[in-house]
Amino acid sequence: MTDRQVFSPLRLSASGLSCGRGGIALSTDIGFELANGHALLLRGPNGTGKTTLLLTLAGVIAPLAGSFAAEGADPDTRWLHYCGHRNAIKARLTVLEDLSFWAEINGPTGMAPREALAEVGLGTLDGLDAGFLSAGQSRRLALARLLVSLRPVWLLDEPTAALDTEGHALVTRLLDRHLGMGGLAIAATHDPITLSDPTRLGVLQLERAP
Amino acid sequence: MTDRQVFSPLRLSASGLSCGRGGIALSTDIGFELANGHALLLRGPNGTGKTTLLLTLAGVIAPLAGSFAAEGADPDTRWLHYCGHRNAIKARLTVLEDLSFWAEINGPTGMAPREALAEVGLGTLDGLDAGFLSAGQSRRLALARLLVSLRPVWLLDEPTAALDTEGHALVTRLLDRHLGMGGLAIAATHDPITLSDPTRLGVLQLERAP
Amino acid sequence: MSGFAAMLRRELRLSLRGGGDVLTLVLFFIIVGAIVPFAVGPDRTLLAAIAPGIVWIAAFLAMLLGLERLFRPDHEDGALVLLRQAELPLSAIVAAKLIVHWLVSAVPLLLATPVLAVLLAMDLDSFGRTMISLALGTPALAAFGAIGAAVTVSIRRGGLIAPILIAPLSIPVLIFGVGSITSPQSGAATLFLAALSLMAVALAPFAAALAISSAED
Amino acid sequence: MSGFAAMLRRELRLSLRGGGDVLTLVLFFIIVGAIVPFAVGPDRTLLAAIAPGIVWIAAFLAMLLGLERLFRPDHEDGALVLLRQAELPLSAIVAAKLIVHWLVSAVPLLLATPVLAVLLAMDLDSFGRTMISLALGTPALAAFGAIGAAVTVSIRRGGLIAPILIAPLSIPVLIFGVGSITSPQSGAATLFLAALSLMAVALAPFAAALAISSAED
Amino acid sequence: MIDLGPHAVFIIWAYIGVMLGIAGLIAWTLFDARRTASELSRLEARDPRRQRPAGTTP
Amino acid sequence: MTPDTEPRLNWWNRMANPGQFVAWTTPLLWPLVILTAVLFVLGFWFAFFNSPEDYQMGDTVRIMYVHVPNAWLSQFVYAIMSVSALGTLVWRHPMADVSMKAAAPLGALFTALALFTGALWGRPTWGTFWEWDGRMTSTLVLLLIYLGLVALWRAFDDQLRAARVIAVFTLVGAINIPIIKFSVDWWSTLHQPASVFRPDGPRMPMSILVPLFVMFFAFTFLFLVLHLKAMHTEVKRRRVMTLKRRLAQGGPA
Ligand code: HEM
Ligand SMILES: Nc1ncnc2c1ncn2[C@@H]1O[C@H](COP(=O)(O)OP(=O)(O)OP(=O)(O)O)[C@@H](O)[C@H]1O
Ligand SMILES: Nc1ncnc2c1ncn2[C@@H]1O[C@H](COP(=O)(O)OP(=O)(O)OP(=O)(O)O)[C@@H](O)[C@H]1O
Ligand SMILES: [Mg+2]
Ligand SMILES: [Mg+2]
Repeated sequence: MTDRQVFSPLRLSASGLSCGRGGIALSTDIGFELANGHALLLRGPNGTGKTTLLLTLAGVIAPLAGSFAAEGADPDTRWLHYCGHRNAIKARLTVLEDLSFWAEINGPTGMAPREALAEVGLGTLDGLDAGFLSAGQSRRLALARLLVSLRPVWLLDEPTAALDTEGHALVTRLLDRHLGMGGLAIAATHDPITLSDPTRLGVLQLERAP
Repeated sequence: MTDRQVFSPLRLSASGLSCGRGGIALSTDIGFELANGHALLLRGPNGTGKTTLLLTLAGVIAPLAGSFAAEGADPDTRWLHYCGHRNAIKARLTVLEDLSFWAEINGPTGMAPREALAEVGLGTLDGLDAGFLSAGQSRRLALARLLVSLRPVWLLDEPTAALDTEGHALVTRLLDRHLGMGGLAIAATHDPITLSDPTRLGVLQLERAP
Repeated sequence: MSGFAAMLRRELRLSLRGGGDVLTLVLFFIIVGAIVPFAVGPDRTLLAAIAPGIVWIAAFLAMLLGLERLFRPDHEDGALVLLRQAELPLSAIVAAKLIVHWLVSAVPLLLATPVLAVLLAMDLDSFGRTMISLALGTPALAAFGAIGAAVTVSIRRGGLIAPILIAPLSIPVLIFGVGSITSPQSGAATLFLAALSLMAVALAPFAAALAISSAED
Repeated sequence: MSGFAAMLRRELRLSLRGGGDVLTLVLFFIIVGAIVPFAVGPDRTLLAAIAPGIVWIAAFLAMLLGLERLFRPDHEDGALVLLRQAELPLSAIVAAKLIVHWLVSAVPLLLATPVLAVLLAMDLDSFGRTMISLALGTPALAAFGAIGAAVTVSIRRGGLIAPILIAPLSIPVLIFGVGSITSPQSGAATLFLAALSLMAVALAPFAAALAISSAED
Repeated sequence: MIDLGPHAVFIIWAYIGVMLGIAGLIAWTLFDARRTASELSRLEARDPRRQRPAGTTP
Repeated sequence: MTPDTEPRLNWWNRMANPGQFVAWTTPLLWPLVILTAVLFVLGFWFAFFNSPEDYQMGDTVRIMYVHVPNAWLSQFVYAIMSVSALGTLVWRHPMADVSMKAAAPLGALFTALALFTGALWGRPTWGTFWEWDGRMTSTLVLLLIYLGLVALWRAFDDQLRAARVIAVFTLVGAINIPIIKFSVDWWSTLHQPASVFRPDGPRMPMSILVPLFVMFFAFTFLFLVLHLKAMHTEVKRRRVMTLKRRLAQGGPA
């Protein structure tokens, strides 16, 4: 676990952000600041708009109001990884092929695909048809995608879904290392997440809209 | 929470059961006995075949060897509910319509649909298009389906997936009541499950096949 | 019985509500019929000669391609596994789906046939016969189609597989269907068509239910 | 550039591997062509007269119906959101998909055309022209189709909606395609066909990328 | 009305068709407007957060 | 974007606010309705009582007074839709979405009526209801495009998110329609037997032109009125959908 700073200084800041679906605001007036090496945990009951907020930050849904900016981000490259509910895994490609594809299309700037597979505990399954993976294994493959291309910001939607206890530890380890390298992360989860350095972790509690 | 026995005596027993996918055994020589009012928790790392075992018990996948029987079950009616990874929720039906449909097709022997919705915390969402539910809300609707038709055996695959803490409590409450009524349950989950009466709960640990 | 009614109601709702599925299928039918002149030329006598065949082919394709929506959505969201374990027998479920499929695909096609008749310069007599033969023949197409859809439901990205499986089986329907419009022994062809439909509709729910319940997961 | 190659490789693998998708489309093409004699009767001169049109209609339908697999699977499993955020621009991704779509759907159709030519009693000369016109026209069909597929990708149970949207827009392709086989000024038609293909292929990746990235989730 | 000649049927049907089409369109437009307006007022009456003047968007 | 940040509302911004748009254009409705009604009464009077029969087509020329306006509208409405689509894509103007959606079914109906009246005109003049003539055929294709657009709108679960995507398709159609027109002309002159009689109407007499123009304006204003009304309804429908979801979402917490 090298703690060298890989990512250049970056500051995520949202202010007065209001996001929602189909014109209805789910969460209003969200504001946060996030700097290198820090993570933000989105918490809140089911249906309060955690997924919606993450999609808004990822630029897939337009915000209803307010602003979200990344100061210091290189405008020519993509600076965020989104890892959503769905794992984006293709049956008919082997596990290794699937991962290598994403590495190449996003730039193979991170770990080598095989290494990443070993890291998430799928080292022995590299030749398996990815459609046959169990729920938890699919999730691990989706996480491996974050490792093969280096991007400073991770947006994670329930990263620990379907993972066993070893998988929970894996997520903690990955997050620890990413933050150690100067990365940033925003994660929505219902599970407890503990980092080795708790000061790196902020919490944003979403409430049911009034 | 009525503790009257609703279900007639039923005994699930598996012996020498071996199940797997595509001809490869994942878990072999599984044996257990389960009587009214008891639940079995399937535990094991990702990819050890919990989902496969549940599907085998539900009769969707044929077992590779061994036997599974329900002594005392009425052969003329269905005696099990399967609640899998996927929620079987239809966009374009409202939440209430979706639930009422399952109530009618399985026999409206349990709670009234509205009551069940209130029970799982979707009481106010009854008129919403079910396709718009968030991940956790969908899971709650899937759980409500278990309530509207009474069947003695519940097979649950990660019932707490995507649920918030209140949702975890909900699953515990539903299980408690079901067992209290003399029901049986087999659940695969990575989350801790605690019942009000821990003696009702057995654990079956699956290991990675050698 | 209330389960059967609930199934009918659900399928009708899913097909009619907001989806525009019905409109889509009708448009597909009309488009297939209407592009033929672009391909074979606008000669009216030629068009009139092949018109009954064109209308039948358009109906054939529309019915077969509408199959996708019969079981696949239910398979993909996990509902099919639950339907297999419903109190209502699977064959009754299939029968309900079949009825609704016919109502929302064949009936609109019948209503749209006059448009094609005008475009393809059909005369009044063969137009009338076409309507009758379509009304008698589409149940058979729906029934054969249901079997094909059931067999292919567990294939990922099945798409066109069901139509190509079913098309060869349904060629008799096409032959008798066109025969009952154009052939000199159209009476006999009509009779055969009706018999075919009856038989297919009676058998399909059981065959399709069998196919679905023998598929694993 | 290596991203583009990776995209091509992935799409090729997905289409060719085990799936039988290619075979399905070819069979659909042949079936559409082959049911025509059943529907319009086995009159050889009539068949020969309409043969180029039939082949083109079969190709038209096969290309449009094969569209489903262009973006929908990626949308459904969540890959499309990630592709929108790939380092490789979305229009390049669409272009790669388009190229592969053409390779795995149009090329096999071309290879299967001789079968239809025999079934439909085509003579050698028009067979040759048919091959050329299909080769020149199918890129335009694929390109228009890609736009339709992109517009409809976020529609649940989209099914036939992309084909019915795109079919009217593609009528020029059909007209010039058949024209380049049968018409006296077939040279002009061939030229137009090629121009249409060029233009459509050049514009489609951008239009489709725009449609995909303006859809929310 | 003046004499429409031998093809009166076609002329009359053309006008009848157009009028039916237009009348149907007008009727539908009005019906849709009424329906939507009444639904809107029904919902607005139920909406607890409605203190804004009519017509402003959130 | 937000009106609050803008001290003065110019008309453009006022139009961009759906509620303001409705408030601003509602007073226009009644005058337009009256104008349309007057034009129609006048038009019908001309059409049936005050115009001669054509020396060639006899009384069937009276079909022209309903045919040509509908045929013109079929193209005009698509133009309106294309401009609205540009508004949606380029300026993200909220009323452009609404205008685009409201116009599609209107365009489909006018196109269908053009086809219908044309067919009824064709029967006495050419002896058939339908001929694969260039103009008729491209009108048919236009109808299919309209219907496709209507089906497309209906197919989206979420109307609010459909507009931009549909705008892309509308514009692709707008580029393509001239090509379709050209190709269809090319195709039918290629095969068309010369028997088809087309009254390309050079130098129509005033007695025919006047009723034609009156009807032409009557139909155009009818479209404008209906379009405006449908836009108002659409604005309300969007509010209904939003409110429904908000109420469904637990309403007061
Ligand atoms: C279904 C059949 C028909 C269709 C779809 C059709 C379509 C059209 C269209 C698109 C226009 C152009 C309108 C404009 O741009 O302002 C038009 C104009 C016209 N049509 Fe038709 N038409 C049909 C049948 C006929 C028939 C049968 C006649 C008469 C025998 C006819 C006579 C005219 C005349 C006189 C004009 C206006 C003058 C002109 O622009 O040349 N149409 N029609
Ligand atoms: N259709 C299939 N064909 C072949 N192998 C399969 C198939 N589906 C799953 N498998 C394999 O079966 C194994 C067990 O899968 P299963 O889904 O039962 O695991 P699980 O215990 O439920 O895991 P998780 O905790 O991740 O949900 C996996 O290793 C997977 O690779
Ligand atoms: N397409 C949509 N249109 C309208 N409303 C939607 C849509 N998708 C989701 N919603 C609504 O938005 C709300 C928030 O959904 P979201 O998925 O963001 O919640 P979440 O916080 O991620 O919940 P969970 O913990 O269950 O995953 C839900 O109440 C849902 O009903
Ligand atoms: Mg969520
Ligand atoms: Mg599992």
